[in-house]
Amino acid sequence: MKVIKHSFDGVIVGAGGAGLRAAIEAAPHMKLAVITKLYPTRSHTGAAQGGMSAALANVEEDNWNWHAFDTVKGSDYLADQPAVDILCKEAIDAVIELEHWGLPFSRLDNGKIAQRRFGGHTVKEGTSPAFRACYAADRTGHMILQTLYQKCVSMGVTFFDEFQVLDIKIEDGICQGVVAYELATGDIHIFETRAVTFATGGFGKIFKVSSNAHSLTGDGPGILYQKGIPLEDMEFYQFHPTGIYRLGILLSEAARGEGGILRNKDGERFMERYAPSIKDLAPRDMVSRAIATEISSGNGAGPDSDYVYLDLTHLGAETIKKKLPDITDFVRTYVKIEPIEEPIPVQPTAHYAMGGIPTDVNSRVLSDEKGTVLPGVYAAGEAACVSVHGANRLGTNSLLDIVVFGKRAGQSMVDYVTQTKPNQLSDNASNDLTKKITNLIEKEHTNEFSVAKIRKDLQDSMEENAKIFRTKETLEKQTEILEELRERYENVTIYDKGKVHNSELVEAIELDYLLDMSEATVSSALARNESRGAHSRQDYPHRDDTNFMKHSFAFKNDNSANLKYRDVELGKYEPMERKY
Amino acid sequence: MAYQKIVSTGSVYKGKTGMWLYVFHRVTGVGLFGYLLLHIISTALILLGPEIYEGAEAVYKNFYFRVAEIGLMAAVLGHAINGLRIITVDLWSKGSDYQKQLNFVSLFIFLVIFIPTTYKMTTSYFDLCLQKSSSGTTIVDCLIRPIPDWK
Amino acid sequence: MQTTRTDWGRRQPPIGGSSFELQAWFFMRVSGLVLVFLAVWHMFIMHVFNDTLNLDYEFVAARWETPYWRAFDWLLLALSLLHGTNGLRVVIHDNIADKTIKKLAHSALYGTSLIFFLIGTYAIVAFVRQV
Amino acid sequence: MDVSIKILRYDPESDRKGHWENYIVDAEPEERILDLLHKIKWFEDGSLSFRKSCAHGVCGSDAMVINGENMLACQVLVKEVGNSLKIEPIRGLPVVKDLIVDMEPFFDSYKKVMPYLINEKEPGDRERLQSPEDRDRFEDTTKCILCAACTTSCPVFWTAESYVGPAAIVNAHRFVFDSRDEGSKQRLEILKDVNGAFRCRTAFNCTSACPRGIQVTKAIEDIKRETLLNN
Ligand SMILES: Cc1cc2nc3c(=O)[nH]c(=O)nc-3n(C[C@H](O)[C@H](O)[C@H](O)COP(=O)(O)OP(=O)(O)OC[C@H]3O[C@@H](n4cnc5c(N)ncnc54)[C@H](O)[C@@H]3O)c2cc1C
Ligand code: HEM
Ligand code: SF4
Ligand code: F3S
Ligand code: FES
Repeated sequence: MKVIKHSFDGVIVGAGGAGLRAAIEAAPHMKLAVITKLYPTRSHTGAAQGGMSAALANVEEDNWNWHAFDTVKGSDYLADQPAVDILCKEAIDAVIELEHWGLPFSRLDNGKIAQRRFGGHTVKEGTSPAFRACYAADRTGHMILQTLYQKCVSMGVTFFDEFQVLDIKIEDGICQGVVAYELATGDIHIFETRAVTFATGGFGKIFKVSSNAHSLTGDGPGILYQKGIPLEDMEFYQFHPTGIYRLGILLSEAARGEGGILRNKDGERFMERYAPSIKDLAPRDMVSRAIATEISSGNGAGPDSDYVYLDLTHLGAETIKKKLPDITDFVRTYVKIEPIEEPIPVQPTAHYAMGGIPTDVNSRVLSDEKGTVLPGVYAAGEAACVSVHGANRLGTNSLLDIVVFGKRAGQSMVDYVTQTKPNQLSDNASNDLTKKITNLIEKEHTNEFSVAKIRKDLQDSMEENAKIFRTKETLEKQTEILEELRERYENVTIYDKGKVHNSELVEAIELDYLLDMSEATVSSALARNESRGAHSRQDYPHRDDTNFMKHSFAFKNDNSANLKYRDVELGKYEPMERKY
Repeated sequence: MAYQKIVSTGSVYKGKTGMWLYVFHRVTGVGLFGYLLLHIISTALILLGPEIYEGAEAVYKNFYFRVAEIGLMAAVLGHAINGLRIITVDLWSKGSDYQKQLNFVSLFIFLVIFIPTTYKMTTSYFDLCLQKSSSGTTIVDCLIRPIPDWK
Repeated sequence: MQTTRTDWGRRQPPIGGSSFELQAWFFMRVSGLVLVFLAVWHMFIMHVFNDTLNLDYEFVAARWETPYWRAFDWLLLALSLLHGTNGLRVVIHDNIADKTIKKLAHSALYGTSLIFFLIGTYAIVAFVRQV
Repeated sequence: MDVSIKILRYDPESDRKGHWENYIVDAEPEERILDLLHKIKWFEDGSLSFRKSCAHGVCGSDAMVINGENMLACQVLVKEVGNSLKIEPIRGLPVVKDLIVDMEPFFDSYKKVMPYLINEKEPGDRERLQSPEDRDRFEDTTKCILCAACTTSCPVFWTAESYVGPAAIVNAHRFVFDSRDEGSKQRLEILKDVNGAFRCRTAFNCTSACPRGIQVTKAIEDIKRETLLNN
């Protein structure tokens, strides 16, 4: 296997919104490389639809404190409030900055950036739904991704496209570089560097029905987890209420923000029962649970009574065409119904990881629950956990998260690189990875231990046992299944032995990360004996602030995880019951 | 290491009308240019006097060449009308919105002009042939031989 | 593949490029429009209003009595040659990748067109009725 | 139902040129072509290579020729194309392996048209204003996901890779008609080149191929006219 060595001051892994934003910040100040396993514009940020919140007050009175209040309340009080303050305060400049770089936001008649309503966002701390989400039709994420990439092109940022990072080198607790695999040739590349930012996105592929891309396999968190870095708040995984039935393709909350209504098989607007004041615009965890409850109590539609309807028929063709063109096209393409005339079958879909690599507010990675900083390693975006989303993320706050904390990751890299000297990384830094790959290539293929079979069993079982509602029994059952899958994984084999675009090989390695993510998720969920935000234990249906106002930190340990905890950083908002 | 890359050689691309019109326009354009060169030569022969000029023209006086002339007419008309369509798409800002309609209209105009023209060119060939040949010449003679006994 | 900035940077605005391609493109439309009258009219005169079977020395000679028809035919010659040559220039550019062969093909095309233009022009200008 | 799929495959490590391979897959009419490719890759022949990510037509990874036309494999359902399929890599870009082509020439063309907002004026600390009408002017071309379906469906591009291609022009259009941008002159200058917008022969294949429904030819025509009027 050919090994090629590169030397950079800083490396960013991932070219989604978070990675690109960090690159824009860091590139002018150092020799920087952005490594990405997909072409940058293929990143899943491009799939985000609805919007990005900031208290611009373009439509009505608004201020960032209300935004912070909503975020904290939406998080079920698990978010760290100082971090939330940063998020909501810097949101305004972040949006303006994107506009200055060319992002084509939709506009109001007076020429200002248009804003729409979104789940969980209110004015005056809960009085009524707020117009806070800045948007570009229903392809806000696409525009953010394009704009950031365009900015990088104009700056001449160096990209390594279709290179997959598969290892990090940390010596004496200090980052030394990363090792990547070039998909087009099978060559190994060692990147000698002092500062590395992980912005690898989420890991929704641990579930069967998911809005996430095939590429979202938790590589960044997985790489660090295997080096002994903990993962924070892994039990909190968000299920979006409106995925297209069976496919999981997302129909943005913007559909409800524009007035869409959820109905059960009888046509009843059931959210009136669950959240009387903001109804369909309640936060995602509540709406998803409401749908799951409707379905389990026999109110679901369809032959298997396993979906509900998203009704847009009363919005009118004009609104739909102007404001929700893409998602209605998805419905036409994949369900073959006309959303202007018929309600759409939807079910909750795995969507967003609140948990991930623990970082401080400057995006520096923490190596333990006490807050020890791991020098030279940063994380941002969905891969990271700051935590601003706590137990449940509000819609639109993730696009905000990636730009606000992506920028901070870039700044932290600059600070670190200017204070340290270039390092040396030995040529055998790639040995671990080379061994892993040789191992996979040399093992003879048997169908029984194919990547796809193990992954399918993983996704099916996670869907069954660790989705919206969990109990001690289902989680223990899943722990056993995971042990068995881990054993099977030890023997995993691949059929393709080639060097050029051997995606089977890559999928085999990604499966390792998927198993890691699942193990951390299930272990953390099993230990949290309460229901909070997206984590909902039927055997512990209430929030328990006395015992669980704390973040979990999962450390890798064979087939499960060791758990430690850190107290939530509180602020002005006192925990109270979440009612909408 | 750089591996060899190849150029995909698959089946024919199933383009829509636009692609085939592009092919048509190119083929007729190149064909017309070729014909133009021939035509310049044969016309220039007129400098050499009536015998040579008419001798050269005589080669054309048969039914096969009439068919070719109808083909030439089709090429000129087709290229011209399609050219007008392209110009419309290029210079009228709404042109590309009505691409399908324009294709249809072009075809229609082409047929409206081409069908009567073909009719005229065919009947006039036989009329002239019979008229200018000695009596007893039949249509079949006109069809299979250079015009018999041209007067 | 690794990509770094090459020549697309914002600091090297490529101002002052040649407008030849634009002009050629526009010329194709304008000459096309004029050719609709010249070429199609010519075709109709020769093939519909008259019949090429009747085409003889006398016919041409009679037509070229008037300078008007000489001008008409010369314009047709010039425009269709130019239009066709430019069309073929593009066809060659599209279909021949090799730079040298492309150059050769282009030169051959321009040479041919020029010779035929001269022949045609000479015929139209120098023609005098012999009988 | 059984679907028979013929795939044009190429393995640079063992092939000198491509070869066709047949597969029979059991599929539902509602499944995506991408799902069928996955079935082959995951359960039959792990060496089949193709790009994919989002699986719902927004990332632009999986443009390929399906039954003679460019499409995104994740955007077409079995019932739309029938149970006999022929799948090939997109044309005009060098094939690296199976359905994967070298995208570098494509992205180089994209980068040539300066696809970023150019405005040297100090924007102040609030957003620049733009009327909804001005915003609508370039709405269509903002949808581009750089999937290359258009460029690789263009007959001019097949014979001449030097042509920048419709995708690059679409992305120039995105900025040329943005009222906030001041770089149109430079972009039009670039597109005036022999390999620029005037190489388009209005074949409209690009427009039918675009999975985002962008009126690609219209955008190219807008650029041609804009260049003409500004010259
Ligand atoms: C369908 C959908 C709709 C959404 N809508 C909204 C919304 O309206 N509002 C909102 O705020 N949020 C929304 N979200 C959430 C939000 O879009 C994502 O959380 C966010 O975009 C994640 O960005 P990121 O930069 O962290 O990661 P991504 O954009 O996923 O990028 C990950 C990058 O990492 C690279 N990468 C991964 N692994 C490796 C590796 N091993 N080596 C090299 N590179 C690697 C990938 O190539 C990619 O470039 C939505 C999410 C989905 C799925
Ligand atoms: C009768 C009226 C004519 C009209 C309206 C016309 C119009 C056009 C137009 C608009 C084009 C440009 C096509 C494009 O850019 O896609 C074109 C191309 C061309 N024309 Fe004509 N033309 C006419 C006559 C002729 C004649 C008489 C010839 C032969 C000498 C000719 C030869 C060509 C050639 C070779 C091309 C290039 C084709 C290509 O690039 O694919 N045209 N014509
Ligand atoms: S214009 Fe359409 S077909 Fe072309 S690259 Fe963009 S999205 Fe793909
Ligand atoms: S297919 Fe090609 S020729 Fe023009 S209209 Fe589209 S770019
Ligand atoms: S996989 Fe993303 S467009 Fe098809």
